[in-house]
Parts: sequence; structure tokens; C-alpha cells
Amino acid sequence: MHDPHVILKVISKFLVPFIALFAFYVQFHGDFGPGGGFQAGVILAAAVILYALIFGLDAAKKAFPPSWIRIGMSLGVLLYGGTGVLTWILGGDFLSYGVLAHDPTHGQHYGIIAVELGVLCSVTTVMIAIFYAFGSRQPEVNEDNW
Amino acid sequence: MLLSYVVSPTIILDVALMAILIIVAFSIVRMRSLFAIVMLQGVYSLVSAAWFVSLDAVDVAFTEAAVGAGVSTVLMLAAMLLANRKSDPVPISKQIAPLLVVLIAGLAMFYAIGDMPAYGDVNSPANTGVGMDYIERTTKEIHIPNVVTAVLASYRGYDTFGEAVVIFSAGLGVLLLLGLNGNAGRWTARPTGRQIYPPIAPSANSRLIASRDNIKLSKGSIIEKPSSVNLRKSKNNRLKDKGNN
Amino acid sequence: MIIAFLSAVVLDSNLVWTEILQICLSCLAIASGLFFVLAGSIGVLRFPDFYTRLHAAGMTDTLGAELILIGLILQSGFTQTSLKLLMIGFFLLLTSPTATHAIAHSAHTANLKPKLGKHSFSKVQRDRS
Amino acid sequence: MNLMSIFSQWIIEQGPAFLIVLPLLMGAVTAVIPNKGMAWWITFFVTIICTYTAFSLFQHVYFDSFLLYTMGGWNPPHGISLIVDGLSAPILLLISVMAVLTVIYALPASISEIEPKKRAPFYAAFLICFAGLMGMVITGDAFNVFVFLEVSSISTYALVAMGAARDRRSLAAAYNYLIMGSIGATFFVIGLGFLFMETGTLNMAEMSDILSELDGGSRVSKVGYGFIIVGLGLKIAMFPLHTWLPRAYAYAPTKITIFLASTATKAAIYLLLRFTFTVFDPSFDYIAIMLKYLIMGVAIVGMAFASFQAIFQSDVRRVLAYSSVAQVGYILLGIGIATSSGLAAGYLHLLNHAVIKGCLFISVGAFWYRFGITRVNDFSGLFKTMPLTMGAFTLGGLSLIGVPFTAGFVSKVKLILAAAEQDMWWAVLVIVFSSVLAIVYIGRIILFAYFGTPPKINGSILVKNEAPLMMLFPMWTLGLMSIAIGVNAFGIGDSFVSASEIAASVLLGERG
Repeated sequence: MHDPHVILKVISKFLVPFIALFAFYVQFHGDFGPGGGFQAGVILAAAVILYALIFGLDAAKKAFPPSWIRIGMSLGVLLYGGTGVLTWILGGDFLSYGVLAHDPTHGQHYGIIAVELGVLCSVTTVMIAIFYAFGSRQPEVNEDNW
Repeated sequence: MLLSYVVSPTIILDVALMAILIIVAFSIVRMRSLFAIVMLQGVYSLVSAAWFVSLDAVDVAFTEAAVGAGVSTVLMLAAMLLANRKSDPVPISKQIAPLLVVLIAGLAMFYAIGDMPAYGDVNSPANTGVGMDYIERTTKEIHIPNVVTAVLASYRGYDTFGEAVVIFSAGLGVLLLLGLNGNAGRWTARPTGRQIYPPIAPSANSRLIASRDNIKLSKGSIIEKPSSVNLRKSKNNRLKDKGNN
Repeated sequence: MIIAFLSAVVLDSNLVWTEILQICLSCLAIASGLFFVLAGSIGVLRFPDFYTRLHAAGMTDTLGAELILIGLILQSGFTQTSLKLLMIGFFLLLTSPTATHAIAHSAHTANLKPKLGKHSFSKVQRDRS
Repeated sequence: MNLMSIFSQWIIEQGPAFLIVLPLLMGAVTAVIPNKGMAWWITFFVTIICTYTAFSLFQHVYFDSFLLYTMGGWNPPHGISLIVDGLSAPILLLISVMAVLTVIYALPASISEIEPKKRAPFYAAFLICFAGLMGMVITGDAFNVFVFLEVSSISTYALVAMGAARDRRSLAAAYNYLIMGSIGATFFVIGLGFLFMETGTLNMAEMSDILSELDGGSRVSKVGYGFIIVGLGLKIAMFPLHTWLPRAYAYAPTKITIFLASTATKAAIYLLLRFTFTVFDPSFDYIAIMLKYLIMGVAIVGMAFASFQAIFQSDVRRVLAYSSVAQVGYILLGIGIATSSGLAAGYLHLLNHAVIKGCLFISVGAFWYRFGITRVNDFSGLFKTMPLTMGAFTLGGLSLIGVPFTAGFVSKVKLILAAAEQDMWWAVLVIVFSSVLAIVYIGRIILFAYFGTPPKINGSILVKNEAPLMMLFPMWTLGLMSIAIGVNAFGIGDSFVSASEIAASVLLGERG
């Protein structure tokens, strides 16, 4: 018996890296075009979720272990807040990125990049967490039934 | 052709998109099949994303398309698989109060329409206030082309920090309540001293005791932990549903 | 739209023949794309059962959208925009037939039977096996 | 210059942001550490430090003027500003003190209520809820209010649902709360949208300037105000919108009930005050009408009706929850009177009620912790088994009724005086009537506890079995505090009263 989902598997295996690549494009292109941490995080999560939908939750959990989720969630918030704490240490107000570099505009750039990375981290992991949480509860859907 | 001189084409587009939104919203309300509702919500998000594009709010549209139409549809589908395929019809008596709320809120908004600034008015407070300043100042102070990113991450970075924490706490809530492996808590709280009276409340292990308070609740399927029998039944139903499509 | 393009071609005498060709080709592509989209939409509304409707919808997604994209690429020439459009076309070419396939496949596994007019379903199945 | 003085100097400068950022970041840290004991210590120290910060800010505001903090160094209206003034500082202090006491109580309570491996994330959610409430109170930016409202709400929903280990009904209660809370938040944000449409800014101070220039603004701002009132009303548990509250309070983990009952609705009432009196102005005719008829009417009906409902509850925590709705009525009555004395009385009752309800809910939590009881009938004879806990409960109960020499008496008398000043004798009547009802529902419990027969187990009367020290300490602190406010020991009562008077003068624009 051949795999009934061979077409889906081949196509999605091809697409997942592109989706992830697009997520990073959105992330780092956010300064120039539409986009930013939220959108990029969601798209990155969508890549993992697509993988989980096609190859099953177990395979996805191997690719993106649940243990990363707790860490990633906190890391995102800490990265964002940590940027603010760094500006405190450098003597500015909370989240005043201007103090991060000699030139205030450069400081702003660094700050925005760091902060957006934090958002990316949180959003990706939380979206995947929600999917894992709901996906794990359902009775295993039979291969032939979907 | 003549019409386009009178009304600008984007207005026609806006009105058409809004009309689609209203129709979709109404059909979501009227629909009983959860699967259709989830799909229609995806449609709703996509159409509103298109509408945001026509309003030149590309960033919002992008977010709406990615979150509303993309991930949240999948998440809702995943959640839907745990519930019944169809929602129970709500009795009319329970629909009156929400209907009144919606009507009053809607009428209040209609009441305000008369004094609202015109659509796309350049001189409206929203367009002359801080918005313009942001555009001016971003080029001077932050030097990035996308003003939206500048506002979100720098001028109002504290808000975005709050949003990140909102997402974090949503994730935390999921971890607390569901766990990542689908093991909702079966752990039962227990007083340290001697339990004088038999527990009045149903806790994690015990089934529901029908009391005045929770007869109502047991209808919402949140409470009932599906036993294996239930699961099998619902699975059969699901298959049957597919067959009937 | 076509009239507008044609009038542009006729009135503007400075156009080089390649540009005229470009405009004509893109018009042709977009027009045929629109035709397929229209046909597909009518098909979705008018066809009798799920599989035939899906066939019509898949045509809209694949051929109609692709032709329109080709028209747009032709119109924008060698720019970044056309590269982006090309990529969109490429991914559309991959995903929409796959999606159609997945939908049809799951409908089939869910035992949704096509309407077959005077041929009975069982006869067709016997033929297939 | 030693480190401490540098720190206290820094606290004054950066305190407003520090107060929120510290619990948020520590919440994120707490969520990942595996050691649950450590999680408690982190939470404890964070709340202690926040209390210290809030106290020094309070002192600063009390003796000097208000503090303005610019987030990210951007001046308002372009950036977000944080404001600590006579109105917000006491509530900040209140929230952080209640958080400390709740955390002290939580150590023994979570052993019996929270699954061991979930304790660290539980404390993390608690810290985030705490930070969200502080953020709501401290901010000077209207949209930022919404963001922190969401931060606190979402973590609260999860925390309320954690009661499922004790009582499965908490899931439905949390779901109900979630739906109502989300509707409230939506209304609030729609109202903000209308305000933005009218004024073109999100900064509260600038909004208020523009609105007073427009002399109250057009219909847009009227409708905006209406939406904001309804949205906040859901959070406050204003009378007809209170339906989520009794269940959420009754089935949440006990420590969450304590924290919510004494802080969450208070923060929302603060926002109501902030929007009604500083962003809008009671001199606008629609605000005056709203205060006089809507707020006042809701307060009166709520006071009477919720007290009445409290009598018929069989679960002590539901009794107290309905009583909370009634007490919100008292506070709203003070706000509705809208004179300087009325506002001061309402504000004082807000502070006092937090203290009283905290005390009551802690002792009820201790009863559950020992014996797993929440029904009124099960309280029979508890005075003999848990005298100290019952004593604290009695103190809180008397204070709730408004017996002389308690906190409740002080604020109720002030409220009655304020109402009498305006010749609102019917309001006085309702206050007295509602207090009589309070005697009934609290008295019933206390009578059962004092004169009922203690429970028998295997034929023998249960001997003394007191709650642990970690629970007795917070409940007696609050109980004694309510007495101290009542008899003005160590000048505590006076400082509460003067704090409320300063708040009232800030609201009416008589002080910076």
C-alpha cells in the first residue's frame, strides 16, 4: 500500500523551508516594508504547524521539541525587557534605545531589532504551544480519515 | 465610467468589501456547523485584510492575514476536533439579551455618526494629531522607512512590550491549563487537615454531581471530560458527518 | 480595459514595436485569465456535484490566476516587482493543485460519491478495479 | 554615598517603570525555573521590592507633587508616559501590599491547592497579573491602559481556571469570566477609538485638554464615554454586569480570590475615576447626568440587591462575593455624589474594603485549607477548633458591617455624611439598609461558628486545629489594620483619610 499523502508530503517538505525563510524576511525587512515580529512569528509558527499537520505531531515534536516552548516564551519577554534593562544600565529611561550606540539613530536601530527578535521568539513559541496543546489532546486521527 | 467621476473607485471597493464582511458575519451567527464557522471566520479575516489594504494599512492587513486567516484558523480547527461538530441551537430566550446589547451598542454608534469626521478627512483630529508628527519625526529621529515599525517598536515600545507579555501570558495559561502533552490536570486539591465533611464540589477526579449550579454548566462541553465511550461516539459521528457532506 | 490599452497603442505613436507586443501579449494573457476565472466561477455555481465544482474551482486558482500573473509580469518588465510576481506564480503553481488534490482526496476517503448521471456508481467502481 | 541611597534616589527617578518591569521580567524568569520553592522566594522578594518602591513613590507624591515618567525617553503625547499622583499612588501601594500578603498566604495554600509541577508557572502568572494591575493604575496613556488591562485579565482567566484541581466548576466560571471580560475589554477599546477620533491623541492629559477646549466634545465623545463606562463596568462588577464575579470568586484558588477581591475591581474603579474626572470632566453636562443617574442608580440598586442576594447564598465565598458587589455599590455611590467629600468617602471605602475583604477571604481560605469547607452550615462550631482564624474572620466581618471602631465604620460614616450634605436622605437610607443586610449575612456565619456544635469525627469532638502561621500572619495583619483604621491607632486611620482626601482633590483638579 503506497502512502496516500505522498503529494502533500513532497510539496510541503519543499514549502516549509520557504515559509520559514519568508518569516525571517518579514522579520528583518520590517524596518523597510510591512512586517515585524508579530507577523514573522506567526508565519514561522505556521511553518511548524504545517509540518505537524502533514507529518504528524510526533515528527513535529522532534523538529521543534516542546521543551523549547517554555524557554522560548520567556526568552522573548526577557529579550524585550532586557533591552529596556540595558538602556537603564546605560543611563537612559526604560526602552530609550538612543543610548545603545553613540549615534542615537543607530541605537534606535539596534533597539528595534532586539525588541522585534523578542517578539518573534514569544509569538512563535506561544502559537506552537497552543497548537501542541490542542493537537495533543485529540484522539489520533486515522491516516485514511482526513 | 461616469460613476467613477462621482465616486472614487476605492470607495466602491470599500463598500463592497464591507458588504461582504457584513454578510459573512451574519452567516457566521446563523451557522450551526462549527467547521463552517471556522472556515467563515477565515474568510472574514481575509476579506478584512483586503479591506485594510484598500485603506492603506498594509501592516495591519498583513497581520490580519497571517494571524486571522492563517494560524488562528488552524488553531480553531485543532480545538474544534475536540468538540462536537455542530453547536446546539440557542433558545430564543437566551438570545434576547445579547441582541439588545448589540442593538444598543449599534444604535449608540449610529448616534455618533453625525458628528464623526468625514471618511478620509485630512483635517480630522486623528489625521492632524500625533499621526502626522510620527511621520515627520521618524525620518529625523529613527531613520527607518516604515513609520509603523518605528511607532510600534520605539515611540510606543512599552505598549508592544505589554502585547508581548499578553502573548506570553496566553502561552502560560495554555501551559497551566492544558499542558503540552494534552495532560490536563487530574491532580486533586486536598485540605491538609482532616476533611470533616464529604467534599461538596466535584473535583478533578469525580464526575459532576448534578446540583442547581452546574446543571446549567454541564451543557457547555468544557466541563465534561470525555470518557473513552464519548470519544468513540463522537468519532463515529464525525465520520458520519463527513459521509453526509 | 482592452479599449483603453488599444487606444493607448493607437494614440501614442512613440511606442517601439516590442512595447506594443508586450502590451498586446499582457492584455491577451490577462483577458484569457479573466475568462478562465469567470468560467471557473460560473462552474462552481452551476456544476452538479462536489467533484465537478472542485474541478472548476481548481481551474480558477491555477490557470486563471497564473495567466493573470503572467500578464502582470509582462506588463511590469524586468523589475523587482516582476520577480516577486514570478515567485508568487511559482508558489501558486505548486500549492493550488496540491490543495485541490488534498480536498478531492479527503472527500473521496470520506465516501463522498460523485453524481454520475445514468451510469451507476457501482459499475464505475467495478470498472476501476 | 552608599548603595542604598543611590538606590532610593534611582527609585524615585525610575520607580514608575521599575514597578512594572520588575514583576513582568521576573514572571518570565519564574516561568522557566524548575524549582518551585525558588519560584515562591522570587515572587516574595519581587512583591516586597515593589512594595518598597510603591511606598517611596507614595511618600514622594504625598510630600511633593506628582511624578511623570517618560517611557523610552519620548515625551508625551508621542511616547507613553507614566503618572504617579495622589490618585494612583495609594492604589499602587494597596495592590503591592496585598500582593505581599497574598504571597505569604500562598506558600501553605498552594501546597494543598496547586499541582507541584505547576506551581512555578502559577507564580509566574500571578506576577504578571500583579504587574498588569500596577500597569493599569500607573499609566498616563489611554491605550496603554487597555494593554495592561489585557495583561492582567488574561493571566487572571488562567489563574481562576487553576481552581479546577479543587472544583471543576472553576473552569466554567473562568470561561464565563473570559467571555464577559473580553466583551468588557472590547467595549473599552471601542470607546478609546471614539475618543481618538475626537481628539487625535492617546495621552490622557492631552485628551483632557482637547476635550475641555471642545467643551465636552461632540456626540462622538459622548458615545465613547458610554462605551468606556460599560467596558469598565464589566471589570468593576458594576451591578447588572456583575454576573461573572460570584462564580469566579467562589471557584478560583483561594489565594487568587484574595488577590482579585482586594485589588482587581479596585484598579478598575480607579480607571473609572481617572476617565470620568480627569480625562473627561464632571462639568460636562453628559458626565454630570451619567454620574447623577447612571452611576448613582446602579450603586443604589446594586447595594440593596447584591446584599439581599448574599443572604441566600449557602457558600461562604459566594456570600462574600455578593457582598463585594454591594461594596462596589458603596464606592460608586461616593463617586456618584461627585463632591469632594463624596469622592473622598468613596475612595476611602475602596481602600478599606480591600483590607476588609482581604482579611475575610484569607480566613475563609484558611478554613478550606484545614477542613475543606466553604458552606455556611459547615462553619458550625469552628470557633472552638480554629479560634484565631475565626477571630480574624470576626474582625473582618464586623468591619464589613460597619461596627464602630472598625474601618468599615469610618468610611460608611463619611459616605453617609457626604450623602447628607447633598440632602440625599434616600441614599443614607439605602446605606443603612444594606448594612443591616450585612449584619444578617455575616452574622449568620459568625453565629454558626460561635454557637454551633463543633464537628464530630468518629464520635469525638475535633480539638483545636489552627491554621499555620503563614496564614495567620496576613489575616491578622489585615484584621488589625482595619481596627487600626477604625480607632486611628498610630495615625494609620488619619493617613488613610488624608490619602483619600488628596485623591479627591486630585480628581476635582485642585491639586497638581
